[in-house]
Amino acid sequence: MEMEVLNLTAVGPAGAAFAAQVGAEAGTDVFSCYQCGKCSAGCPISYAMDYQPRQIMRLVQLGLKDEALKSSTIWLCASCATCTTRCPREVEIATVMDTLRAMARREGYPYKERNIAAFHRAFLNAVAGGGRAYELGMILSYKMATFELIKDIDLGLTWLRQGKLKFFPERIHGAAAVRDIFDKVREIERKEVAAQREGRPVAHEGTEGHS
Amino acid sequence: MKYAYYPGCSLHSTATEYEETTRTVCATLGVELAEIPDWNCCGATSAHATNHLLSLALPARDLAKAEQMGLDVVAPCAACYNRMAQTIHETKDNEVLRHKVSQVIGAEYQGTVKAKSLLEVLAADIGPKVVEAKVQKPLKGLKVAAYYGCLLVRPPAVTGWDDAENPQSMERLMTALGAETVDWSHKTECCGASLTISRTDIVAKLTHDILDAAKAAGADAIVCACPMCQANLDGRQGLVEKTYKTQYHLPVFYFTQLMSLAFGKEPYKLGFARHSIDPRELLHSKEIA
Amino acid sequence: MSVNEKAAQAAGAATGPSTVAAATPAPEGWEPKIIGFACNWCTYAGADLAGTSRIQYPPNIRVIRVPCSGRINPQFVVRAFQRGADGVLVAGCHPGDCHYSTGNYFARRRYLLATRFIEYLGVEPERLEVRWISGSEGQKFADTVRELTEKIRALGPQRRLRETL
Amino acid sequence: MRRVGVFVCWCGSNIAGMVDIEQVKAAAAKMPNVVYVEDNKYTCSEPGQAAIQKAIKEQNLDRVVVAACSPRMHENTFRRTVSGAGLNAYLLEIANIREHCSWVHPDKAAGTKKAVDLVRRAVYKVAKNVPLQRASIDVTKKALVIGGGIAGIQAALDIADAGQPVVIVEKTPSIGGHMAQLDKTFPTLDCSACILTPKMVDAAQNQNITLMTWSEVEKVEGYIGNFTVTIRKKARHIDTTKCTGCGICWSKCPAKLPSEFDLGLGQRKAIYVPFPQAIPNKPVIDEKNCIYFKTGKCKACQIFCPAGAIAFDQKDELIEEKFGAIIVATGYEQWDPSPYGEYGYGRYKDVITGLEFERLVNASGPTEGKIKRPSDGKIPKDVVIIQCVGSRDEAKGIPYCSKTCCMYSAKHAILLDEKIHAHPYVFYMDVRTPGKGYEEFYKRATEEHHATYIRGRVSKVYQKGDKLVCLGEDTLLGKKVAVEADMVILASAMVHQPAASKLAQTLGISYDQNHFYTEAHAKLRPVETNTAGIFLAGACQGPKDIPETVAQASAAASKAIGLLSKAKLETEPLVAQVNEGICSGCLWCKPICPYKAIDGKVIKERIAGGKTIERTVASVNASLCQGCGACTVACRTGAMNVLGFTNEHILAEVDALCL
Repeated sequence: MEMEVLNLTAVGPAGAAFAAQVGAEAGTDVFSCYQCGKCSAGCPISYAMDYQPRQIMRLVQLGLKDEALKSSTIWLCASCATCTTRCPREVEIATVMDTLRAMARREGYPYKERNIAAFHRAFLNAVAGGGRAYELGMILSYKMATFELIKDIDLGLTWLRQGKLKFFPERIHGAAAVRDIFDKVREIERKEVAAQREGRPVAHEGTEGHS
Repeated sequence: MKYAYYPGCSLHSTATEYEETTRTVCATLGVELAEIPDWNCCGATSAHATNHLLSLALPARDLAKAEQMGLDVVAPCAACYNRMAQTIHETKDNEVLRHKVSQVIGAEYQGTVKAKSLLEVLAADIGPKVVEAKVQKPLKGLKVAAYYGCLLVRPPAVTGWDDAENPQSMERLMTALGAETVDWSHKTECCGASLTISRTDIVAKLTHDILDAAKAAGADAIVCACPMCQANLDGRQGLVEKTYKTQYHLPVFYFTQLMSLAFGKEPYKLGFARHSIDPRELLHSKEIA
Repeated sequence: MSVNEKAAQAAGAATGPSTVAAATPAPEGWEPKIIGFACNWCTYAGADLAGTSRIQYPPNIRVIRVPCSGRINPQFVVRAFQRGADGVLVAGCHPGDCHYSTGNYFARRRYLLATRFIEYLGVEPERLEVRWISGSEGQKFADTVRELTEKIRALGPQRRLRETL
Repeated sequence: MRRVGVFVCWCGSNIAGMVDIEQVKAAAAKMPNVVYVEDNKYTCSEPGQAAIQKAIKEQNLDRVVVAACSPRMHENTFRRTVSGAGLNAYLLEIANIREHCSWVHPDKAAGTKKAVDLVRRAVYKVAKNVPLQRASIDVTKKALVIGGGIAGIQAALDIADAGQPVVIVEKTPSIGGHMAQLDKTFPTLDCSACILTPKMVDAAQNQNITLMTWSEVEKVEGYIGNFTVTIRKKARHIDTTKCTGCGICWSKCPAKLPSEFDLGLGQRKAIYVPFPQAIPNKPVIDEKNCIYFKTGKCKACQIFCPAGAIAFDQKDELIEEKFGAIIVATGYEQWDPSPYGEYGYGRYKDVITGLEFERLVNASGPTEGKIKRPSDGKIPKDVVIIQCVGSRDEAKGIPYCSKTCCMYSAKHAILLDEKIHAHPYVFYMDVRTPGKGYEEFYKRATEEHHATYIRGRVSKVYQKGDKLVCLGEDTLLGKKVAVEADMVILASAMVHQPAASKLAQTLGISYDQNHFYTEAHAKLRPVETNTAGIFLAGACQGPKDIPETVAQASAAASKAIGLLSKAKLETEPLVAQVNEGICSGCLWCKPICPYKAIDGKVIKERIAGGKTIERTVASVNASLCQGCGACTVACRTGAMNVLGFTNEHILAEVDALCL
């Protein structure tokens, strides 16, 4: 592969704005990172990532938005917070991963890990539908989305037999209220994205009073 | 001692044995559990992987209900506990955010209650001394590896009730029950729970590393405090053995199952039949059950 | 009348409407008169360096040498305005570089307040400039004087506190 | 009515080319109090100075203004000039019409106008000047050195060699400090003991040096040249005049304890000398752990002592002594890496600190210099060294770089290869080797000793079988790496002594947020403190290696020698002064003073009706005051002033310039 040259001056103010936005939304100072690699070293999943968690922090610092948001890393992160716990500069790396993932979804970046995204969608659809997670329905809808029909069939059948999976979802009385939470959140997000597109400032709750 | 009880979705599906033994243990130790009426899912990893506000709003609806009950929340599931603790942590000194969350859930969330994991309640608030006094059948000869996973003790700024690198509360409980604990390296490593369906290959590797370390430390079994961890370490153990061409046969208990057993409860009521790796053989061999 | 009494009088005079006096046209040939207070160790040396380096700047400033910016009593500033100065520069070592280790920190705090105080008295706060200029910053001293002179020129003569003698 | 003479200098064409001298003279002649005006081509030249002196005498001048170059240039010159003519040196002011005028303003008319203003400023100011006298104070010709490590020893030797008496106060039973614990020293790899112990012996034998080990500074009063220090001589329970250091007592003592000197890797007795080369080679009894002190029985040491030197009933003594100068050389502590749960220090025996490794590799250490790992005595093959443990870590440790770890880690890597052919793996973030021969030393570690340097912080150390697995990222590769080590060395940070802040308060010196003592000026006064007469040496001021410590110790010593060599100290008269009549005694000035020169004092005052009352007023110690004037602004009654820069002076200058 030809060595790609990243033109850092071409990143310009948009890059700086991206770094600032990630920091504000995650409530952490991304420029505190001094690239020691302790996060990557402790990450149980870094072996499967295209960029190390440390490298994601670097991409954010340099404002290389596309590289960061197209990475598999942000989807593979299992949110175990080992990185955050051990970071000598108190950077909340796991929260940065959350932020980048939400940003990628919001801004329509293609998911590098389609299955993981599909799983989260299936899970949340189940919650939005009945107020609680419903494993069987969720797994089925995930399988429909990913065409992974055969995988895990053994375990699924065992769990059904052991009574670990229910045939019908639990629906709570407040299902409508939970549905409403999803709707409101989506509405707020839609407005914020629109505001951002028009270059209006978006107030990030992460910037205030967050320790 | 009374808590607002938040079982979480798993305890109503894949982890009913955790739910049942939680109730048994709490009844024995005089911890009253008042289930939060009409609770909803905390959103788990999927919510905070998707939308920050959603990840706070879902637990906040449950916390607001607990506020109405005037009780602190106890959650047996590590993931549920972590989401609730995170919500409390982030909104604690941030009135703007708390107000936004309240608007989204259509109810006033004030941030007045605490959230605790069941392990914290039993190991710290009740304590090993009280537990020991209730033991009728000590778990003599049983060597367990206490597994905390990631969400119980991390990040320390949010959890903070036990050491993030070498927690000891489950060990203290197990010792009180008469069991032996092993000092091992992977007690807070992540099992990859949220990827169990979508990237089973990764989960298999992480689970393999954990099982390997437990076995190497000489454990007969693993004891945990999280339905995700249990589902992976127990449910995926067969897959790991096949993938890595190895044999572990390590039963994975909920700590409440072992507490119930030591408290003299009937073994057949503790849901051992629902485990993928049947622990009864091991318990028989140690003459515990 | 003591310094204290003068300041009290000035403060009393300003308890009325504290609006800044409407700019009246400057008299013909008016030149801004600027008083500078400079610490001996940094800024005075910086001004000397501007001299030895022959860096030219407007002749409107008159420097008073003090041991440390921490020595500069805000009453001196008020007195300068009372006596008809159009602008005042307070300057010392950079924070952390004070010859007396902490004097400029006191100065920094005092002049945050002093700027608001003169504003309260009805003087445009831009007339008081607080700068950190080291002994090696001759150019910075010259630039500061140039900028301040132009700023004061644009503001016009200071009449608010000027005593009618 | 004053009689002021104004002397306007041409400075060749430097001033005269840009300022109309005649106009300045004419204007000056009309200024208040001015009775005489003269101009000179070069006022600073000998004829120029002679002209001033002549005018003072002939014109009976009582004040002089020289309008010339910057006062930073020739103020002292002209002070000598006027005092040579019998006038007080402080009855002089300079108008800076060169640097601040002729050299920067090309417009001659405007420049001349400004020059007139500047002369007027000086004329107004000088009218307020009063004669000031330099005071002189006595100097006690003896120095106190606090801390008997290499910094304290070096400073004491230098002072003693200059012929001045010096006392070293050391809190442990022996001098030597951390350097005595080290094995080899970078970058030359000479043995630490070989270069340190001769110095220890020199210190012990030098006629001018008094060693007070097992002693601590309790109280410090007074000021430069005249400190009164109370030293607690802790009970050693040994009559040192009788003890010969034969060692029978500690060989017979039954109480075994972990040795502090060996960092717990070896043992000592309850009666002990910390290490074989200790100076003085006389033991102490550790009261807390001595069986006799605990139970009233045993006395084995007393029974076997051939000299009859054991003195159980010895008590602490308080000794008061006077000193002219104090050098603080209290050193550092190694940071305890326990907060790093992920590295397993304390959990795994074979995870040790850098200083512990020094004891392991030291021939007089617990393993007699054989590098055996603590858990099972096995000789390690693969050793991981983790740098920046505690350093540069705001979350768990300290924010700063400890400066020495890169070099001592390279040294450890070299020693591991040299002594046991172990393979060193060094995890680092940056390798920092500024210092003579340092980069070359690091190069040797990598090239000759094949140390594997990996750029990245280790995230976790865990036991796997009898190996310690170290997980890191090779950040240069962007890949996660694991090293299965037999032993792990944590290059732990250098931090302040636990009691550093307490001693600072006793001495009245300041310390920074990391509890290192603050030097008077980071660049220009690196060994002085803000308290005159107290100097700093070594790592108590910040992390330092041996060469730097020794250099600073000699620098501090030369400052102390300079001070002690004076018969009397002359004090600058431009200091703060209290008008006790209007001082309200609020003492707001006291905390503002960076030199702790202000204190309250009680005065008696007769009030109306003949009654005498007592009240508190501020009092300035002129020997400590440096004349910064911060106190004057804090003074609410205007009682505080700085001589030479009084409120009246400055207001007069403002008035003069605004006319």
